[in-house]
Amino acid sequence: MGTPESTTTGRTIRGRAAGLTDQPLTLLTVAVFWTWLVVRWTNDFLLDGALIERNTSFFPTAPFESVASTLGSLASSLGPVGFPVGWVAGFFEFLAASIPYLPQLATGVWATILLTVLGIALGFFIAVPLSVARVYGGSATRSVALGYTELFRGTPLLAQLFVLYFATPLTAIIRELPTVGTGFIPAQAFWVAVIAFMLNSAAYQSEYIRSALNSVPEGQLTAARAIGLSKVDGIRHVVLPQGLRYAIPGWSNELVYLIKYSSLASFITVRELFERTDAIASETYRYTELFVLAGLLYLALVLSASLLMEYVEDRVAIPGLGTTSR
Amino acid sequence: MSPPLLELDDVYKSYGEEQVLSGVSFEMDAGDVDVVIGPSGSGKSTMLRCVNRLTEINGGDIYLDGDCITDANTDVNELRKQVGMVFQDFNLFAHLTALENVTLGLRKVRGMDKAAAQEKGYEHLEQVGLLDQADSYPAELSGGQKQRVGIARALAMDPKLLLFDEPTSALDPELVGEVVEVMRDLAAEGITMLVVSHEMGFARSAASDIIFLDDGRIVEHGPPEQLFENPQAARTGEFLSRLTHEGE
Amino acid sequence: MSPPLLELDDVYKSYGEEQVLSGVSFEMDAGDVDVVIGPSGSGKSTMLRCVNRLTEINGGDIYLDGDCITDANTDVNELRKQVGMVFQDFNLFAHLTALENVTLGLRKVRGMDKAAAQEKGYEHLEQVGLLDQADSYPAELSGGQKQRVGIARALAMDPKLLLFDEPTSALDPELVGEVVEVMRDLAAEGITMLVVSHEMGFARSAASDIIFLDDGRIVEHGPPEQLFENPQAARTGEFLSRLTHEGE
Amino acid sequence: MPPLPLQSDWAFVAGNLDLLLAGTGVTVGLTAASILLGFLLGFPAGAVEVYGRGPLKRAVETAGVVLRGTPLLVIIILLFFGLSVSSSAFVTATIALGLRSAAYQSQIFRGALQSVDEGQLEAARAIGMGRLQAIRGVVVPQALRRSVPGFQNEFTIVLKDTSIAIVIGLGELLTVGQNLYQGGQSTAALEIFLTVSLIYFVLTFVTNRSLDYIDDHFSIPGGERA
Amino acid sequence: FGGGGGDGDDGTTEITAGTAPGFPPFEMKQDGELVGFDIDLLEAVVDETDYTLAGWEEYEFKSLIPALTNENIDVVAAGMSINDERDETIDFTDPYYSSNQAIVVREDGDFSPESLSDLSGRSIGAQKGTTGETTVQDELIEPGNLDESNYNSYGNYVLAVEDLQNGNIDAVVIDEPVAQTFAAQRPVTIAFTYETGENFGFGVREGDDEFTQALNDGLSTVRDGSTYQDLTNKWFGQQ
Ligand SMILES: Nc1ncnc2c1ncn2[C@@H]1O[C@H](COP(=O)(O)OP(=O)(O)OP(=O)(O)O)[C@@H](O)[C@H]1O
Ligand SMILES: Nc1ncnc2c1ncn2[C@@H]1O[C@H](COP(=O)(O)OP(=O)(O)OP(=O)(O)O)[C@@H](O)[C@H]1O
Ligand SMILES: [Mg+2]
Ligand SMILES: [Mg+2]
Repeated sequence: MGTPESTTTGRTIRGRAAGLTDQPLTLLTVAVFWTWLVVRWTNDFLLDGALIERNTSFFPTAPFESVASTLGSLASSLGPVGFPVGWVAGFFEFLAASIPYLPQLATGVWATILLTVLGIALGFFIAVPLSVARVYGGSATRSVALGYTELFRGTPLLAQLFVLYFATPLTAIIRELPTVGTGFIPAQAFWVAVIAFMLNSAAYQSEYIRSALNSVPEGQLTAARAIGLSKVDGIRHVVLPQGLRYAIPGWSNELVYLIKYSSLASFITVRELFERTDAIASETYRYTELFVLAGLLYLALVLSASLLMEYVEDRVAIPGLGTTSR
Repeated sequence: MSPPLLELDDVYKSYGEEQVLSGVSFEMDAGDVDVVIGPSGSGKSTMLRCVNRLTEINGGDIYLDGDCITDANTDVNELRKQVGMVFQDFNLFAHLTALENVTLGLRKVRGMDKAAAQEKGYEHLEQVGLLDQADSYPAELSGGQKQRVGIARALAMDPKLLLFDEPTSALDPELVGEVVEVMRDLAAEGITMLVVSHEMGFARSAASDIIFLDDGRIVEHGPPEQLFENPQAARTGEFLSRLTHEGE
Repeated sequence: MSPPLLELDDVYKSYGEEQVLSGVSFEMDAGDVDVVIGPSGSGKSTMLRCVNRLTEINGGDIYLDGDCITDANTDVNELRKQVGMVFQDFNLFAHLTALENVTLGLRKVRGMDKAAAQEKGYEHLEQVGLLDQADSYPAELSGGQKQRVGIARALAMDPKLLLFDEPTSALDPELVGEVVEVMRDLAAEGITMLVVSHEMGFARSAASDIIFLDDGRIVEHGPPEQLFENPQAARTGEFLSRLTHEGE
Repeated sequence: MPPLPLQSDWAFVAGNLDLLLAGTGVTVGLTAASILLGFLLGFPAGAVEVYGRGPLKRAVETAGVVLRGTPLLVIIILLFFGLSVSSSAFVTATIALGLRSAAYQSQIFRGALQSVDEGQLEAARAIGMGRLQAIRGVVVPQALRRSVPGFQNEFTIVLKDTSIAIVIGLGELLTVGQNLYQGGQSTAALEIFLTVSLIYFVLTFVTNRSLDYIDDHFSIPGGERA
Repeated sequence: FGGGGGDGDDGTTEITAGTAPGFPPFEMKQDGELVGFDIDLLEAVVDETDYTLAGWEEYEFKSLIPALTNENIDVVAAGMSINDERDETIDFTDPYYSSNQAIVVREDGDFSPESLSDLSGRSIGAQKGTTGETTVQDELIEPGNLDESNYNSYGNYVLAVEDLQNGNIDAVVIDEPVAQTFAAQRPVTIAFTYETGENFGFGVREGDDEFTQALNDGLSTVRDGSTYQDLTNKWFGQQ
């Protein structure tokens, strides 16, 4: 009987989950990040700048600048031992320089999140049938699914965006739809990007789900069939609920990838985080500060995603499942 | 006279080149408990899987309650409701609790509502002595408990016939007893069972007939006393002596 | 008089809160075959693992051939060359052939050259009757054959003592015979073995002593005749009757 | 389907195929160098995550989280313009792509190492092999075989990400393609994108099938496939 | 290369130039060769100085300034207009070309604006980091004549014109010579030009005064002779 194994693996899983959640610093960072975002969005989108004018930062730059200069002069007066103080001064300088750009970046973050979430969620609905077709389909459905996957994984996402945006009538169709491009419903380019991410991430997601389905022991479907469930019902009620749980780690990776690849949407003028950063940088030439800042925002998004997936994994965890996948 | 509950008539089955069953014929009446024994690879599991059509046969016919179940137009899902199966390695649905394992078929196959299915589920868990474990997940159960959930799951569909494929061989020696006891109770309740098993204690005390399968053929078939005390075929005696290890 | 080959002296072992071994003491002489029995979770595997230090003990001492092997400065790799282990689920190196499984230790641990290691490897495969399967990979072997490779792999290191952890319980009833026969041959050759097993046939015919472990304590320890025919402790009798199933 | 808004100009693409192939050469070189660097760093990092402990393990894990969480563009710009690790764009791009890939490869190998049954390591220790020796001789050979599918994914991603190197002045396939339609001689953007996609596709397909072939060749007879 | 250059064989100092192809007729790739007005002009100018041009490096337009300050290159010749923001980070030579912005619309469209104010409420495109973008920002968005969401910024003007043809935007703001090339090749037309008084200059590192002076001297020599006129005819002459 597997008692010793299951206790140890159970412990590893919990240990891993504790990895991020146990770090108060991470939790704090993520909490501050989201509080700022939500207040910012509420002010800019919903209250129409009622709290503070749009594009004006919540935080004054002056205190940071003065701290930076005070520390800077302190550092130089200390001579060689002032090195750490100088470093802190540099940090405050960085903060002061970054503050004016935060509001614009926050709107970019909104588009990035929306793109990622819609892309991965819609892609999921294509990925599940694709992976089921790969594992359980006949040879025809299998090769169609394989062809789809190879096509979308084998060609650059940039090229997919280009073809969808410039070489298909998609934009013409979408821009005629009611409400597109009005209020905070983004314009056609955004929706083309969502479609591209959906199609592309469906290919990657289907691979993760496929290998998870493969790791569900064959006996599970046999047992389902043996109590009279049809093949489709057996897959739906028995194989998928287990397989999707196994797929969570791989699926989390895909989410992280998509957060970062959403920056490619700037190529077709979508004003997401990267596009905003790039636009401000090409105006102000503060490339290093802005890209570091954008990097930090992406990192905060990635950390949030990891925390969220950890939480999901924990919520849907079932004793003994997903812990002994191989 | 009513027809036999189960009849295999000259059943042939091969996987590719390999002939696994070669003309297997036997009958069982309602209430019978037949135990199938035989060396590894002799086709025991395959024979069971043919009966609920988890695999298709290549020749011959199988009748359940007088109806031929091996035509192309038999509804296999309908058939499987009538023929329950208990697996060697349990195959409990790993993402469902013991109760949910038992009720899944009731709800999705029988279309019962949740309350009714649960009531029936509890009943069958009680029958196998597992009421306390209703909310445990498979990974939280011991082997013997898992197998008893497997039995409850099959029983819940009210099958005419229960198939058991080596239900105790994945269990620790000490846990075998639990499961054998439940099977013995079922036999006493008159449930028809076809059991692949090398548990000689159970075979001796509960079997109506023993079927000895070797290389896809029935070598000997008869009541336990006859097979154990006075085997007709030399191969049967040889196999039985090997099985009990004491002879070595 | 020479010291006992293996001596456990008041060994304690716990995993966190859980006390697994509570004051286990016994001795074995060279050439002895001791069989350990006991219910699941009683600490049998843990006891074996303490002997070759796959796990560390919390109290007491273990002596091999008079040397205390549980000091901090014992070279565990050196110790493990002298104490071979055969696992319940074989643990053959999946990427190596039967021969390579046997020679890996000879080459990497003993530092033998390839030709010499192979010669010795073939010798031990022959000893377990597997010369024909030398080039097969584990996945191509039956359970009984896998276990025999496992035994050859352990024998090849010329250990003073061989540990077996339920070497037959992952095997089909018919395959058990093969492995039991090899073990019986080893016993006849005078190899010292400490065996966790519930194969009563083997225990009766080959064991010098039976050790009955329950809840981390040795409840009874004596020659097989005594334990089987005339157990001193009530718990022993109860356990033995449960083990043979016939009683139920 | 309405007429394509772009003029068809396949002849222009054909005439510039040699340039595209030269760009492909840069792509292939950069991918190979980066994947190799990623492997050399990522494999030990994966092993440290599984078998290591203490500060080393924490350091490797943290570096991994940071590298995986930061967009490649940011890494590459910081390495070139910020830290100036090398004045060669090729070297810098290789380091950036290689470091990032190492962070991902470490996860692939971590998973593969963990998927090798614990009993394998235990059995190796039981015949007296040292811990390192057992990991190297028994666990690693099995884990490497199991990491092929993940490695294929990673290769595909690195291959396509090489195009980011243009921000530090290293032009590969995609840049060459963009230069073609931005060169004022033709506006055959769609044709160029389709051709570039086809080249990427062929590279991915050929490499992945070759890896499959190698995998088959080294697969353990009768063993289940990962 | 880089690092202000080493000494050449003949005792002169070597410099490396940087550009961002894809901006015809100023700089572009033809048959794999870097060509264009800026390329010829800078080479002519450097010939007049004591420096020698070791070679060209190609970057994205927006990486040019970081590459310059980071000493990967010593001079930028990329149709870069002189403006205050850039001047804070780098220095410029004297102007070598004045460019006005052209407002390009669809040839067959019914939209024919005559001044910047006609653009308000429409969607407008420009190439990221160019004077066209600055014009849109400063003249339309800042005064509140254009909502920011109606401005699309493209990595390259070819894509902007492509999107103009697709109907996703109504006008593109680009440098006049570039617009002329387009009007000749595509079904687009110049609606009007906007006088920015923009000047292109070569970018050099802040404080590299000796080098800047040398380039300025070279530039005036080239302008005084016939070379400058020849190059203008060669690259802008077709229209
Ligand atoms: N799906 C299959 N494909 C091909 N051959 C199969 C398949 N299933 C079983 N076989 C072969 O059919 C033969 C009979 O197998 P079966 O499982 O029925 O034997 P068994 O009597 O149940 O043996 P055991 O006691 O080992 O369970 C074996 O030789 C086996 O290899
Ligand atoms: N690595 C471990 N960590 C924590 N507890 C453990 C570990 N290994 C074993 N145990 C616990 O120690 C006790 C004894 O386990 P052990 O495996 O020695 O029993 P056993 O007698 O071999 O049982 P079985 O017959 O089931 O193999 C059990 O309660 C088990 O849960
Ligand atoms: Mg079977
Ligand atoms: Mg054990």
